[in-house]
Amino acid sequence: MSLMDILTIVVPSTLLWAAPLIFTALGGIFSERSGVVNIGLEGLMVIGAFTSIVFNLTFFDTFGNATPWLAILVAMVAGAIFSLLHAVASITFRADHTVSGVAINLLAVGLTMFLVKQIYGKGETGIISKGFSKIDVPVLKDIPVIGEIFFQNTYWTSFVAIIVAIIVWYIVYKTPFGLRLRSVGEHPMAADTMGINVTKMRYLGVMLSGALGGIGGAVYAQSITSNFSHATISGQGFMALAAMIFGKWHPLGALGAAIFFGFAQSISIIGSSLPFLKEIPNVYLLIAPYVLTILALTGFIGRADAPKAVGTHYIKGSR
Amino acid sequence: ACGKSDDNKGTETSKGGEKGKSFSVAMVTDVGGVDDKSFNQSAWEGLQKFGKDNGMKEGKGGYSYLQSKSDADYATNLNTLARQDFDLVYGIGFLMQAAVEEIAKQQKDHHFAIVDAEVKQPNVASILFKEQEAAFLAGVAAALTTKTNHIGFIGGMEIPVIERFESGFLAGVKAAKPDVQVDVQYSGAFDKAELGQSIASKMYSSGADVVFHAAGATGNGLFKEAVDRKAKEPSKDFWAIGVDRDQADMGPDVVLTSALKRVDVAVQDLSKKAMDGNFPGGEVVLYGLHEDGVGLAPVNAKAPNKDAIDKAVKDYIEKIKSGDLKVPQTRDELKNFSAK
Amino acid sequence: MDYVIEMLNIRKEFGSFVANDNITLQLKKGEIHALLGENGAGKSTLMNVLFGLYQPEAGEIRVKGKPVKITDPNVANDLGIGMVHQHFMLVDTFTVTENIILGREITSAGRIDIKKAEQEVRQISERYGLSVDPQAKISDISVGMQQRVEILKTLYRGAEILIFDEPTAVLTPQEIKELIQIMKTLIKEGKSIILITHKLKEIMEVADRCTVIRKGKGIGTVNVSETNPNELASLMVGREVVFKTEKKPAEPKQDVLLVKDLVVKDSRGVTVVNGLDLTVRAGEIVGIAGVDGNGQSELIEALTGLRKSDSGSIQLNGKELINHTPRKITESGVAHIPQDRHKHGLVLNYPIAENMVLQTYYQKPFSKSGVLNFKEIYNKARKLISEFDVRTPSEYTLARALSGGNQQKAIIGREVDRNPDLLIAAQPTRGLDVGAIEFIHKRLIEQRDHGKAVLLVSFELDEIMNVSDRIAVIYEGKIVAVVNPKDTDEQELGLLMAGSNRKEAGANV
Amino acid sequence: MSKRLTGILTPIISVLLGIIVGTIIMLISGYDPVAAYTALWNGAFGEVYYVGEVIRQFTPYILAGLAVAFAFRVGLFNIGVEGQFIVGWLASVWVGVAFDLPKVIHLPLAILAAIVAGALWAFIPGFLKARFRVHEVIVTIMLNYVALHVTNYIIRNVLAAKSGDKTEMIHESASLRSEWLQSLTDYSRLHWGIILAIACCFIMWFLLEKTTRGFELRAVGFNQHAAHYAGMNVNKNIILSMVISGAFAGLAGAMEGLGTFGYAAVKGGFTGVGFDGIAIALLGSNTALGVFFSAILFGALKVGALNMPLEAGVPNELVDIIIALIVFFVASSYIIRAFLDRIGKKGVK
Ligand SMILES: Nc1ncnc2c1ncn2[C@@H]1O[C@H](COP(=O)(O)OP(=O)(O)OP(=O)(O)O)[C@@H](O)[C@H]1O
Ligand SMILES: Nc1ncnc2c1ncn2[C@@H]1O[C@H](COP(=O)(O)OP(=O)(O)OP(=O)(O)O)[C@@H](O)[C@H]1O
Ligand SMILES: [Mg+2]
Ligand SMILES: [Mg+2]
Repeated sequence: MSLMDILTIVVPSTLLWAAPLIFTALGGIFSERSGVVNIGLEGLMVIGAFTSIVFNLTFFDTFGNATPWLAILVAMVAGAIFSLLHAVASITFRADHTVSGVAINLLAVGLTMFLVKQIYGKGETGIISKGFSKIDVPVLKDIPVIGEIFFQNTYWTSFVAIIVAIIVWYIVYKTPFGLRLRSVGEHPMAADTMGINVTKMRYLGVMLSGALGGIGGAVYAQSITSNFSHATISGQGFMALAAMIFGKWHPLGALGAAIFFGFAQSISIIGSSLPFLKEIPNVYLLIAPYVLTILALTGFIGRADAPKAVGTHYIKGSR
Repeated sequence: ACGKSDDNKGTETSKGGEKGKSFSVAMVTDVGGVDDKSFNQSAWEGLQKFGKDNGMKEGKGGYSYLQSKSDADYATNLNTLARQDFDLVYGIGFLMQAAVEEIAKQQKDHHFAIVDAEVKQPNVASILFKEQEAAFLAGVAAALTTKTNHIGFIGGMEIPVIERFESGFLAGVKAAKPDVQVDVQYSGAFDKAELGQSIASKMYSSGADVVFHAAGATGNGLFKEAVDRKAKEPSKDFWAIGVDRDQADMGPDVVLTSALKRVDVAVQDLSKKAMDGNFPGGEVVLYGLHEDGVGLAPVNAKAPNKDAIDKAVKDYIEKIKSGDLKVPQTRDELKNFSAK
Repeated sequence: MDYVIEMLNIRKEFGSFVANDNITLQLKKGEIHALLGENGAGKSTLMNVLFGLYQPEAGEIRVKGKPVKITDPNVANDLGIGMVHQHFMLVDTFTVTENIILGREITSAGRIDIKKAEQEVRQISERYGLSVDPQAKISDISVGMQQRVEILKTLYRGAEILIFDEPTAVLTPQEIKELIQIMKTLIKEGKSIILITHKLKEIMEVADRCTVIRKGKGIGTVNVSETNPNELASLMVGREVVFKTEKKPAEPKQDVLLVKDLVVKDSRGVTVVNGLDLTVRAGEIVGIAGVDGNGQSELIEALTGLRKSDSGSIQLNGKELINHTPRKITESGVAHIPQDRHKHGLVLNYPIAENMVLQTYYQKPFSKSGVLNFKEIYNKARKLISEFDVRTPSEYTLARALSGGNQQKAIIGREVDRNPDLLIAAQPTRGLDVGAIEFIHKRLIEQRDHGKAVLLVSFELDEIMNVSDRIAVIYEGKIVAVVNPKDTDEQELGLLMAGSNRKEAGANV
Repeated sequence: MSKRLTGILTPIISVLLGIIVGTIIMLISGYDPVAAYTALWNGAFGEVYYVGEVIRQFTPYILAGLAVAFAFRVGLFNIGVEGQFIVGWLASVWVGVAFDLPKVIHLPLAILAAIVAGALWAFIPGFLKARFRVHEVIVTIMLNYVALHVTNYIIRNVLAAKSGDKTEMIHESASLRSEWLQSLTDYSRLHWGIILAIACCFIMWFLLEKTTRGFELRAVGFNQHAAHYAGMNVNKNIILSMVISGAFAGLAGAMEGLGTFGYAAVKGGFTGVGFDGIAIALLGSNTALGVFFSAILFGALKVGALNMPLEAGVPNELVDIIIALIVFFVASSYIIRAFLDRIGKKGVK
């Protein structure tokens, strides 16, 4: 296989993998930047995947080809609403953020599977008839070399994810909202003395993580599995969490990390067809993405500093 | 609470109908649950059909199932069903082998059956399938469909069952068109659709135009990829072959056919035997083409060579049924296989 | 009489604890009004009530005669009240400008207009003589600078009334001078100031009036011009206070600590201790005077093993200790009262008792073959608590729950009790009230009199002058002069600390 | 109301609240809650067999919970218990299959192998954290996947009989099973591991609360700077805590390898025991005793749930929902405590 062949296979598949991780990791950034640890990302993706598939199955006849996009919006809303549980518990009820996140994960799986059984009378949904499908990006696809590698056989959602990452970066680093959000995650008492409503900012942070986690799940379900069952989301939320940390809580960092994960994963798949990797036992390719990530962290990333007040409760008047 | 003491089970439960109590049968699914679109679902459909045909009720004393939520639950579930006095309890899937063996040893007076694995106990019937025969036919169909002479095979995990699929499939391709190249790749999981999708993408990109999967839900990714590609380039061929049940619903334009594994047939058949007092305890019951236990789903009407395929498949079915052709079930056997 | 602020009969409870009991404070326009009281008297609490961080249980607040409800800091801001907090309220990872505009951002088209904001910050800082670099990150600037940022925050919000909660506790003498100048400028510009400080000298210097509170109760308000430090101190403590700690002349013996040519880098890799020589002898207190940031912290960290040294030699009683582990160094006879008691000195979530054995838990009798002996630990704790007058409900109380002064006493008790040959005390009285300071100084001198070597690092020139037997002036990572406190004055020290050499400073060795 | 009483009441109230909300969900969706809970109870305690199974189930839960809790106490979040559990499982089975030794040697050796395997697997994130400041959360997540694939590979290619998917049964001499225990519980898979698990609760408590090592570990967990200042070796303690945590997790794997299953099989996905360990540890507020009780609760709910579809026709996902709700309410115990305090005060007046 020529390098070009390899790239035209690896790049689109990298982007396909990365898209749900990017959305979800960006959600994680909103939450953790506001000071609320969110290991419930997995659960939020489950909610998003479930909602989008159910919506898609139910309303395809009504909305036609717009359905997957509408389903994303619905999943976004559902994710945001569901994340309210995490917000109420960890902000208002002063629950340990991690415990509450674990509960979110447990609850999401239990609830959605329960509902699937209620709605469909069986353990998984049917297959959606219209998900996100492969496209060639108009105009760009004709750029020599680059067009073929990056803009053919790819998915709109991947590009949306990249654009959203840039928007999130802009929001977090360039707008008053972002400044306030970060201040609340770094030093809530300082923010409070500046008249910023710490509780409100944190609720917003968590709900944005719910919204983006929901989108992540919806993108995953509608561009990859096409249905919803207990196995639809199996660890992607944790990978998104890892991408967020790997990316040092920075939107563009998370974008890079998610793409790196996708790349490592794709390489492990293409590997068996590459002459120099062919003889290697399959297991090495299977573990490659994970080992590469660890090596990358050890080698050039090193220490990642979380927002200082992440995981703490802000109780007015305490010292 | 649950109200039955444990010492008296010996005499009561051995043979169904004898004491005026009607025959009852139940199964334990593995973690996939009854709706895994694969053998759990198929087994449950078989059991439901058997129950309805014989006027049984769903639930205790009729037909029922328990779903396992982890490997550790198999034994508990099997035991629970035996304790509820079901006359025959199925363990569905090779994962349950050890659990069935263990519980069968404890509950010597109950009948058990295991699908996809062998348990050597006098009160256990082992149901095995000749997956290689179905896969062989799928291989024939694939070989006769490919224009690029390039085919893909996606396996779930490298376990004996999937090896039978692989060996049979490769043999079928070889028999129908010896010079076709087949890429074989295992995803390492039965529930990772994204892996299936990426592997399928790679296979199609590198020139394959027919891909067969034996990878459970991982295979969903194959269909997704094929449907996407077909939608984008309707003029080109992106065929996918399903497994276990007829997966035509996964993509009417791309599903060429499916290698059927009729767990439902096997379950009905064995339940019937047990009800009639002919429980084949301690035996391995093999279901192949001959027993209607495996087969090939109807070939897609849009397939260019449909007639030729149908004909070839029919011929091979005859040969296999008659014993003229023995389909290899391991990679070693495949090495020595020749279709003559 | 027109008061800009009147806090009348304020009562604030924390659970069953009454932090403010019927306190009244009235601030006139254009005055600097000092608020004085021991640690834990309730000063910060009262100011937090005024700033809207706490809601009082009873009492009334009037701003320019009008009764108001200050429900949160926004309301305070709108009423023109700004506060410079005792513990800075700055986001370390933000720039100066970002900290200042936080909550009142200047935007254009939804985006923070950082250029314009920086310009505005520059303007205000020039107007009030508070020069800062608007683009610097908070974590990169000195404490004095950080305080200016705090002041700018209030001015940016148009505060008319400024509350300073112990602003000088963390400043160097130069910075204090500058701050006092700033406060005077602010008054000239028509602002009114409430100033909390433990330093009577400062009150005497800048304040017009002073309200004294003791144990949550208001004692009264006096005109500063009609009082003196002694009266203020006894009002505050409720008894006579001795200021100048009495001590005999030192009788120094052999060298205990001998530092030669020490080179240490800070966390950013800049060499901050640069060929430093220092000797401390048994039976003397050597004070290190210097402006913050001249390598004091790194010197101490190197001496105690908390930081790697690049080269040089650190000898204790003739034994080389450079780059040994903290454990080795403590076991060799070094005790250390750390500068940051919350970060280094205490495990806040451990009971006081367990903090008392933080370095000795593995030794007999506190443990035997790896198993702790809690009876001995509690015995030791009780003994130290009573010996060092640590005010705590019990030895089981978490260290977190103690006031700063009592936390410091606990640390000093622990360190002194280990009977070290060398006691290193870094800013041991930072933020403490005069009573506590007196207590700690006595203990340091007591150690010296027992023949120990004491190394004292402080930004308080008063403290250095009062307590030390010799003063070593540190400047840019070197000891530039060693002087006898009797032969020098603050004036000269100040110049030395600013880098001029002894001759220019006009004295002789 | 006394602190201790509140402390006991809070989890009980949380469990009750979880059950109440579960009931409401059932009523809304048209199930019979009484039948469901009866089935749950019967499935967990209705027969002595099920009691045995519940104990069997919570044995590894205790250890997985301790593993998470131990790391937590030193300020580390070990999401990698799952992976350490899997390698411990495999190691114990490997020794159990490969050697033929007298039981007094074989069984301890197999257990030790699991402990060492889990400990080594956890050493990696500990070391990387101590040496390179790499966030342990990512490393442990990644190592979970590595453990899954590597153990599958070893089982398939090294241990399994001719391209099988499962090792042979361990030799009797390495088994934790006991005819006697099984006969006591009507042939459940109850095994001696429960004794080890309880012993480990004690070990964790003793180690953390009573020893100098525990003093250091806790100090590092609360305040690394102070620990460093006090002469403790922070990095060594970080590594050590991960290693001990991994040892507990590996031992949990031995419970499955030498007790429940007696073999190791190729796994299609994670077992979930390690992840349940997180919830169990947190529910037990990271103390040994707390972990013990929350593991019992989890074990009973999980085993009991299996019976719900058959006996009451209720999907057993409902139990997952209830467990999640209980975790939620325990997490939010601040609000419950505040409520109890209010009642307490009113009661006094
Ligand atoms: N949030 C709180 N909860 C409980 N007690 C508090 C709280 N804040 C302050 N206190 C207590 O109220 C008393 C007054 O504290 P405050 O901080 O006002 O003292 P202060 O006069 O400013 O002392 P210092 O000179 O040390 O700053 C102290 O005993 C303190 O322990
Ligand atoms: N139980 C103990 N009794 C007496 N001294 C001890 C004990 N444990 C440790 N020490 C002393 O503490 C110092 C360091 O001990 P050790 O070698 O155990 O620690 P280390 O490897 O540096 O790290 P750590 O302090 O974390 O164990 C040595 O000087 C040793 O004498
Ligand atoms: Mg104060
Ligand atoms: Mg103070």
